[in-house]
Amino acid sequence: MTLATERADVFAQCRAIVEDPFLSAARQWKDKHPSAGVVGCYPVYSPFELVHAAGLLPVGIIGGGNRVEIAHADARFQSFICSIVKSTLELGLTNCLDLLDGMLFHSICDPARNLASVFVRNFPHLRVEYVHFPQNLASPHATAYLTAELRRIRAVVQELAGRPADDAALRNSIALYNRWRRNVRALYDLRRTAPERLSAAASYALVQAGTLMPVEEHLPLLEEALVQIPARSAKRQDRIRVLVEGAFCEQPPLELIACIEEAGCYLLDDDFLLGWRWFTGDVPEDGDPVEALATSYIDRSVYCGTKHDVRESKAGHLIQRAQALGADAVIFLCAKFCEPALFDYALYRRALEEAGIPHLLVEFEEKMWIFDRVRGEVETFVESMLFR
Amino acid sequence: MGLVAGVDLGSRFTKAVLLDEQRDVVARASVRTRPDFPAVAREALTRALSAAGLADGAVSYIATTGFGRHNVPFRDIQITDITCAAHGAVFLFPATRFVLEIGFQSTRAIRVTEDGHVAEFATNDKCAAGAGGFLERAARYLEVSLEELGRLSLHAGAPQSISSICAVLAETEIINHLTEGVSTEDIVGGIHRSLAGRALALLRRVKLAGDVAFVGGVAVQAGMVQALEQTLGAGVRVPESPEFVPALGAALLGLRRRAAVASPANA
Amino acid sequence: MTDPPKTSYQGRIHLLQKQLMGRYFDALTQAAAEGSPPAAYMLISGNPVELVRAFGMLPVYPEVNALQIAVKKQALPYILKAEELGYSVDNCAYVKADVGLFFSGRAAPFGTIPEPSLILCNYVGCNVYLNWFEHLREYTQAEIFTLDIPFVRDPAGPRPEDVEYVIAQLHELIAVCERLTGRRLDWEYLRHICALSARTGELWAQIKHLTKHVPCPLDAYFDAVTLMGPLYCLRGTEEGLQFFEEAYREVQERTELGLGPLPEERFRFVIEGPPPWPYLRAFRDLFSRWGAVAVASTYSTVGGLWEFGFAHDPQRPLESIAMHMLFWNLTNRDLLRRYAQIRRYVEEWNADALVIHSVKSCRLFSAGQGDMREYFTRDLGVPTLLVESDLEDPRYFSEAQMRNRIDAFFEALEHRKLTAVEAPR
Amino acid sequence: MRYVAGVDVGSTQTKAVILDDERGIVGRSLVDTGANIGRAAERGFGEALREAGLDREEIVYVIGTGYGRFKVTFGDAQVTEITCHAKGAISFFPATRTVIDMGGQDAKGIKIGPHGEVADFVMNDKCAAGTGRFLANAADVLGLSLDTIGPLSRQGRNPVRLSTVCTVFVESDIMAYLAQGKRVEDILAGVHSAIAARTISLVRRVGLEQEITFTGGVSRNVGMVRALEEKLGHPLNVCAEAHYMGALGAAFLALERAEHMVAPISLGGSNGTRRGG
Repeated sequence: MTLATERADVFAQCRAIVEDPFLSAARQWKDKHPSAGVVGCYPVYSPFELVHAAGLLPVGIIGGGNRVEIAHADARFQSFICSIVKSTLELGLTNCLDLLDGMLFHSICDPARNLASVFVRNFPHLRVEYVHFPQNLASPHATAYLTAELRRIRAVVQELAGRPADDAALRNSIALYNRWRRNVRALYDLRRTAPERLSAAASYALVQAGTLMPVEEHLPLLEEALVQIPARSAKRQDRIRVLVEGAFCEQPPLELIACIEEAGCYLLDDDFLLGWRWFTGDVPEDGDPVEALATSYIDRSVYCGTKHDVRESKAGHLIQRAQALGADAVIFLCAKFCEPALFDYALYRRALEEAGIPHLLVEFEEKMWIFDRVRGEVETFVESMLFR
Repeated sequence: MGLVAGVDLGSRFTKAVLLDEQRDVVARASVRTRPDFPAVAREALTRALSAAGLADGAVSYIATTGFGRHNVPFRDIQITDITCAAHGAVFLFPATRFVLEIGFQSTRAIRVTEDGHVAEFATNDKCAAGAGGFLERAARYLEVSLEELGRLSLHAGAPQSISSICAVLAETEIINHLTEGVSTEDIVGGIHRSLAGRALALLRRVKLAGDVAFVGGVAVQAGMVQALEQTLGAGVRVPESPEFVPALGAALLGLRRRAAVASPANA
Repeated sequence: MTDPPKTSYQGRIHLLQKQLMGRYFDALTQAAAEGSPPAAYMLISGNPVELVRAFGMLPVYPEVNALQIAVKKQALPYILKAEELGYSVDNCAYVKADVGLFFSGRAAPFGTIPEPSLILCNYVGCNVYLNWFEHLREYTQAEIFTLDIPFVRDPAGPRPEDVEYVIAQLHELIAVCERLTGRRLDWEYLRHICALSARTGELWAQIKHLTKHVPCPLDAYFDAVTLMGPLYCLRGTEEGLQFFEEAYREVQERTELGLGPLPEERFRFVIEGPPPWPYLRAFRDLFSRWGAVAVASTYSTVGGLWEFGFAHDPQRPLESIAMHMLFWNLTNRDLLRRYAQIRRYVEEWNADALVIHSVKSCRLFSAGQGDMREYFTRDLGVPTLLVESDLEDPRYFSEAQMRNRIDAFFEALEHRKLTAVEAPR
Repeated sequence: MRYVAGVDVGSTQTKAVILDDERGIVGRSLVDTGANIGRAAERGFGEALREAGLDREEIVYVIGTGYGRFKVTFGDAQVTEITCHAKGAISFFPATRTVIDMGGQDAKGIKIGPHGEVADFVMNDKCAAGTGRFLANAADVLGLSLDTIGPLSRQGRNPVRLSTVCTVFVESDIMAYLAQGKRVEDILAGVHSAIAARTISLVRRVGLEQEITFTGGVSRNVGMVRALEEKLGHPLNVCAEAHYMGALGAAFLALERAEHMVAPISLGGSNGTRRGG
């Protein structure tokens, strides 16, 4: 599958990559680089710059979505555990992750951390690492701790790759991903200023493709899309302008995102695939690159439910974002059984009520095929605002 | 200007309501829903028209609602059933600000403005499912008709509370109450009380304050109305035929849309 | 099957525990009324209660308050109150009961919970802790201190940078407490408290080893929970130590007399997972009917793993407090360390089976218990039963289904015991 | 000649079976359990006695099983349906090593040990309760009778994807597919495929060692037999008496218990297997 980048339809190429649950883009890369390895990155944020610097391919693993039927994993995890944990294990148990040499997990919630242990026991050949990101960001010692932890991960990926990931290589990787993130931010600016020209579903496919293939190959596609989008002409419809929050780990199916848009919403901003757009600004490309990643994590990264930053009021942060966007409402798109997202909702709801910002909670599962109920609720919500 | 029709394609029954310009109900009809939605909608309409002794041409605007609303090509507009239930209820009870709709599939609490708009709504959680379907299956276990079920709990001595949050496990609980010889009245009393408890939780989520208009198919069950009155501690107003309220709401909104389309200036 | 044998523990420690915890909750109620001594909210899994006690602050455990409400069968109204505010049916019911209690004036049946002067979130394993205390901080606007305890990533134990990070945070915590209480830390008094904790922990460990005895003198789950209240709320106090001296004497006595909680001990099992507090008695009877007693439980080690050799060191108070949180507890270790711990219980405490009580609210325990069952039945051949309910929310306990599974399990175990009688284990 | 009985009080139906001491079925009955469980047990037992032309005293041992087993007050012992289904399965198919039992309430996987005992068992996850009910709800929503959906599902060409296993939500999913104009046969094929996948994943926990016997009321549904066989990749033992498996197992156990009580009587064949299915 050659990736033509001239006027070819960039979105169709990305959509094909995203809809294939067997990671064929990464498999092709591995065939071309037999000595190199592939490392799976489970949500939310993974230090994929370190993986890239060692010449390994970082790949975003977010389970099987609604393309994988679970026949083994639900014997290992209870019914009240979210779907992404089970479908990720299912991919492993049906050896669809055979291309992986390593897998990175970290503290989002207890099920995700326990999944790491189940991976260690069931896939002994796979190098599994659990990264403990600091949860006391107010402590001056957090930077020293996180720098040490990232050095540990660097040692692991060097061992896995059988080659060093020296500071020069790391600065190059940081520079590449800085550029990639700048482009993604530009994409989201277009979503905000001209939502009728770039649907959230198309934007999603574009970004996710970048997590499933080498960043060097995805950058030209992204940059081509940024040229094509403004040139599009489309009629702006009478829809409400919405901020979507709560889907930072288990991802909604593309069809569900499209369904919410068709129900009468422009999704100006969201937290889909948040871990791959974690830093709000460039990671410094000079000085000690590992420490640059650590300080960027602590001081220059997005606000997210799984990063407990008590220096800032959690709900206050959401209100500012919604007001800055000029959003008419906030839609909480939370995965069923997703503990951290549902906990956040309890706080956010209270603050949004005080700030008088309309909001709607919609629960989804990655394995959904039927969206009637969600569509009905979003339509009602839109009607309640348009015909006020 | 002809009549406006509101057609509610529910999961069990398809209801049609015909409204004239003075917003009076000219005729009503209810037909068992079948997978062929356009045909069912057409049948409900023709049956209502014939009940009023009118021909097809009498209807000039059709608004559909309910879960089959998208499947009726000859509609003018489709509106969600929550919005329709709200408008229908406020039309019948202008002073009421809270609407509780219990249909076959779901339970919904709606806070409305004085002109019937939806201010806020809450629907039952997937796991805490409990609505008409649950009552129908309970009736099957208890070997009583749905109509009888509606009245049985009126004579419940000590309603046997259903503790399980999950409707599937609640059914197992009903069967266990049977094995322990609990009377059918007390079991049904327990079921109505547990549904009322869930309704209260939803109504509180939309800041319940004042009377509640109770609509939807389950509102025909007297036992359910009584359980709600005891649980909510607030007035429960039930319209004469509650299962038609969403269709009525659709017709009312259809009337307003037809007027807007006819003279956009004073929409 | 006849009715379950009456199994009330005839010893004195249940009564002693009631009085002791009664005095503790009175102290909470008094602090709520008078606003002093300052209250520090904390969590159970491995915490710096020694440091809090050294500043004369009152330790308050939202987890203990939540489970006490559930034991008194009054949790549901508080849970519904929290759900009305926006908490989901899928959120941990401990948090919902505590938040519901907070918004109902903090008056619980056993006492009134004081407002916090300090919300001390010792993040040891459980991610819900972080959400819980973040929410309490938004509701009370009290000062919060998140004590971040890096998860154990290397089976050998915490890394030097992890220990350094925790000790650095303990020094920051001391500065916060000094500011809040207006008094300097008395290191001598802290060492004294650590000595009391060490002795208390040692007695608790010895009691744990006594349950290796046949018959088992004390149910290591249903009776052990009685000892856990004093172990957490009164560790580091004279009262707490005296209670454990009395408890050890009594269990030692029962061991020598060959007494156990059941008229006849027919099955010994290890149990994994928190108990269903609203149905503790009903759940216990489902096992007593089969003459089955719990000889070891993972739940009783959430607050610390004393029976495997941990003790506070009065000469190195901060280091030992740090190690208690970093390593010597159940929740900061990963799932495979828990498999190893359970395996050790099955072998050294001579158990016939493993019972997994899978609880919806607590996913730290429950996520992956299907894999645990696979490991014990398939790889080790240990008969394993998995049953589901919840630790706080009464709406998840379906007794008929639970009874059906427990009966079937022990029916098969009894059959296996009969056929294996010729080939002793 | 002495006789024993097994009475299986299920959630919806009660089955009773009377055996002679050569394991021959001399009387059986099937009654709706209905609202009064205790009466249903007595009625079922009474009808089986009438068919066998025996009176109560001639039955030396009675075992009650099923959800209502504690209401079989006239029985000598109660045994869970798991043990009974296992005993019933190996009595008909001695090479059974795994039993898949699908009743109205629960789905069960049972591993049979070397001596024919229950070595391990699993029951369905809370969310997937009531596989029998899942099918009954699906049939109800489609306005079909329960015994037609099996054959119909076999005519499905491309089964719909059903992500939910919750019996409550299968209804709304089926209606949504109807609204999308999907064929009833494809929807039913999807329903059967979803249950088969879910049940195999459950039974996998106790292993899927050959031979696998499929028991319980749902095993009479040919669509379910085929869906399971397709996913397993090999045939299942299905017994014509599958619906009575619980009661038969209880009766076989009663026979064993009766032997312990009285001097051993000479039995016909060692275990008088019967080629069923």
